[in-house]
Amino acid sequence: MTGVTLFGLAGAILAGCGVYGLLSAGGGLGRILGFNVLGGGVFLIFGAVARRGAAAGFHADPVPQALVITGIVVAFCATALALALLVRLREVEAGPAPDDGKRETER
Amino acid sequence: MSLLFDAALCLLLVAGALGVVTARGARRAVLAFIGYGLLLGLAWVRLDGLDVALTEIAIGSGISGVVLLRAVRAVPEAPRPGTRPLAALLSVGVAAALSVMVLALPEPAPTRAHDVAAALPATDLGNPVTGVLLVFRALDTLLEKVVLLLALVGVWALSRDPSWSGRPAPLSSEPASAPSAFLARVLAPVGLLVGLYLLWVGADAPGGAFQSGAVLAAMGLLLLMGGQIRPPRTSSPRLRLLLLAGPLGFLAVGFSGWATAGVFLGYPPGWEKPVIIAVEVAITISIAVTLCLIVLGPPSAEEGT
Amino acid sequence: MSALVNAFTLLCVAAGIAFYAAGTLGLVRLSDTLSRIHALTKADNLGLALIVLGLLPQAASLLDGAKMVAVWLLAQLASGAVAQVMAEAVMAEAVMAEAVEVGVASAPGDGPT
Amino acid sequence: MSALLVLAVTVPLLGLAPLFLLRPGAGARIAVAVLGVGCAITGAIAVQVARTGQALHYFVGGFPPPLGVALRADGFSAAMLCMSAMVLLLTGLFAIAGGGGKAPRMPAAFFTLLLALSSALNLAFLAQDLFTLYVALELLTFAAVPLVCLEGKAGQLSAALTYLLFALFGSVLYLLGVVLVYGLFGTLDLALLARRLAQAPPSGTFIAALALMSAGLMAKAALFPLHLWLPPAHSGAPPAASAVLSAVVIKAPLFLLVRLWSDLAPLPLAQAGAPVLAAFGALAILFCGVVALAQDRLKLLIAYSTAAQIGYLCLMFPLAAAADGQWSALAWTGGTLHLVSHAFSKAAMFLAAGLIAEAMGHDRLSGLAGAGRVAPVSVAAFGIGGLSLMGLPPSGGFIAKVMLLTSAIHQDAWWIALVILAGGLLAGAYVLRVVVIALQRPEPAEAGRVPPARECGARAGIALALAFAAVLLGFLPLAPFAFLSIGRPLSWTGLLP
Repeated sequence: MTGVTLFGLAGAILAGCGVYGLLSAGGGLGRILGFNVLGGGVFLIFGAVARRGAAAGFHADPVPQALVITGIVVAFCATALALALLVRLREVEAGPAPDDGKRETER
Repeated sequence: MSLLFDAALCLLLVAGALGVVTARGARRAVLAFIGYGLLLGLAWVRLDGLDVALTEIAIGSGISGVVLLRAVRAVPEAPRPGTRPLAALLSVGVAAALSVMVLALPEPAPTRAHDVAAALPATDLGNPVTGVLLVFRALDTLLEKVVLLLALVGVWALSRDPSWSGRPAPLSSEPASAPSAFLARVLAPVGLLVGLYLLWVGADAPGGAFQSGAVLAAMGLLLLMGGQIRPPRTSSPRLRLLLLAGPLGFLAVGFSGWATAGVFLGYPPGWEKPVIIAVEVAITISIAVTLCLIVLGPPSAEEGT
Repeated sequence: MSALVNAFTLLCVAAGIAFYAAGTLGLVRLSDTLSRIHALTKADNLGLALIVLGLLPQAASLLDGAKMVAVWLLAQLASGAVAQVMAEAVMAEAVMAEAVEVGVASAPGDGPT
Repeated sequence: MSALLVLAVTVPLLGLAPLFLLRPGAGARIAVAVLGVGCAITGAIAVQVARTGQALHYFVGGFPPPLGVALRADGFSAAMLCMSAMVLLLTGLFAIAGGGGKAPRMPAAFFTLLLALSSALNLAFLAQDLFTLYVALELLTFAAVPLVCLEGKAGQLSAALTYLLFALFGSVLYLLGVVLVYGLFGTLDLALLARRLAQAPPSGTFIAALALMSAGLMAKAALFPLHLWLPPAHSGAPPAASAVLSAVVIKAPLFLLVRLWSDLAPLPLAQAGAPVLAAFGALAILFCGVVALAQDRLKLLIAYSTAAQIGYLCLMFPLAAAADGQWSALAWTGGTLHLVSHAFSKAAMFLAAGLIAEAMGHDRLSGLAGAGRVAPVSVAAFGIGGLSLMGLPPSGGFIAKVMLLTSAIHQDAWWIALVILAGGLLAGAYVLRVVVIALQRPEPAEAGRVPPARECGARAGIALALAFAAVLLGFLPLAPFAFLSIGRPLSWTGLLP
């Protein structure tokens, strides 16, 4: 077994962990973290695919690596938006201030 | 020897992931996740993906970590229910099935490395990953800038009505503590230099717009935490120009490709590298500003304050 | 000569790792946050210094060596300042907790830890 | 190489600049003008496809696949492009006519998201690369989710969060499939992959990858077991947002589902997988139809109806994959026509429901008696749009369902025929329920409670126009098949009629 396969298998297991996090989370934050762990596993499998494709003087196939960079940024955007929604939802649920903007008091 | 190191790293990764999804309490889970991101970055180094490693550590672990920590403060910790046997069973099934598929991948592995190697010299770039991101698959990169911008619009749209065009809440207490102000004053210039270096070197070596943008965003956050700068008003035209510089600058270069190279997103022959670096500068600025503002969250101060 | 250099590297790096292990042990075993910060910063700074020192003779070029020293300096700066910031937060929280106890201030909904 | 394809994706993005830099009112007017230009571009694409009888294509940056990314418009894409561009333009006009609502962020944020939707949808209909399609789906999600919670109420925020989590789960599944496909073939271009797949029977890994991508798309399209996010999200959003979400946003993942199973999967695999998809579709039609009938809120009813109507497209899969000559071709045309006519009728119904709720002050069905007097044009738009859902003539929905039904009967797929009929009855029941209540005389005791609010003529007119568009589709001759099959691989539908 080579190191590359090892990372591929680790990616598979990380994806499994992420699925568990998604399914067993108690709240939104846990699900968001589970999604990120799952995403990390998927990207790692792609990394193993890229490393296996080393050729033409490159240590790895650059196409999957570029795709993963795009993927990481998209995953960050998703995380940030989901967290912002979660925080705002808690504020609206907890705050006595009406959310239709008639009378707002800032902390 | 290196196989041993890889195996240990993989075990740590799995332990980290398990730590994230089974942690008691949201804060612990987030801290475990930041560690998990750093380990993932190391794994990418071992997989010869230095560009990815930098991105993972800067964005996947670093800036994501800041956003997560800020969210943990605002969201009460939901109790994690005990172990779910069914979920665990399903997850083991997923991991096993994926493992089988990973082991069944074809040999020799298909690769695009030859195509990239053949086409890269024409672009005058030395870093194949930058070549793929900015030349061969530039459409993906361009639209991903729009995704980043949309995420910011989505975050801003969560503001309360009166604060729609106000400022995000400051990151620092008033006044900022002496050590964080010191750190901001000393580290920010160094970080700025590192960010610019990453951008410059990205054409030929690992680095590039994303990594540089993330480092610059981190420096911006440092300055905000140290109370050296104030969060900008979201309606400021200058700020909005900075946000648009990347996506629309890239788009403009894409359109000019019709005139100079006869094809959308083509680069003018002989001028590929300078134009590519100009595009990278524009998108780095937008990435840095957008990431910073996403971390700051929706505007909260009322207009006029 | 090279054997001597290698021995030096091995010794320094091993000592550095030992410091890291000690710092981590402190992080896990010590009870209050301030002592944890203390253990971690002290031990890690020394550990990193020893590892950098050990690796310096192995550097392929002067530039590589300079980069390693720069990494060490930056880590010193960051960990020192961050330790201060964290300690301040801990103190502020302790003051706040005391105030809550005697009923001066109301507890914040989301205080830092 | 047709530059129109690039323009369809990029021109909407140009409209972002005025929205960011000018006053919201001016930005919004420019945004609507840009949507109009988008309509013209997609129209030009359709004309060019019809005139040349061939698919248009474009290699971005001049790099053909597998290294670069290809855009391609065949008849099916062109039909979807035109449909979504028209719906987006009309909803944009509707939003402008309404003055943008109370919230200050409404004009600026709404039109930013609408333009991004336009770009994302066009990319989803045109891109030939599985990863570019992933980016398109993400762009779509990031534009659609904030639309749900523009008014910032707790219910909307929680619906938006659920939507986002479902969509993200779908993205990861889809991406996992893409990763496996790249690991197997080293390319992500649909045409190249189809060629490779035709050479050898698909491996287990490929089948798993296809299943993962399909499951991801199902989560994003809200197909039956994964539909839970749709009703709260689509019913809670502001009317103009609901209309685009229900009419066009979920169509992109459905379109890609068709692409994967018709263009990518080899025929035997498509035939094996189609009954599974159809079974989900049948359950969606029956289950969500019954739930829609039980709703007391008008917008929730329409949202459940969307979850049900998605099922019809899935019924198409086994009929079209049977390679049964003209009957398969008929099913294929019917399924596509259903996608298009549902978009128009559903947009009309959501806009009309918004206007009715505005005029009556609420959207509880039990209190809608007399709505027909207060908002006659809106109720008419709702009813005419509903014709298509029920499958009554004259309407696009009628023609589509007749095509599917005919194909099912000729292929002896009786269960599919029965589901189509039962779904029509359910739709008839819930649409007529609303219309009958709305046309009732308000009860004397409640007469004083009917507010004197007048419906906005311009906006009601737009809703009516969309409803009539759905009806007009019913008058199309049987020509659409010829157009829809331009540039399609012939493997799926066997012989052309």
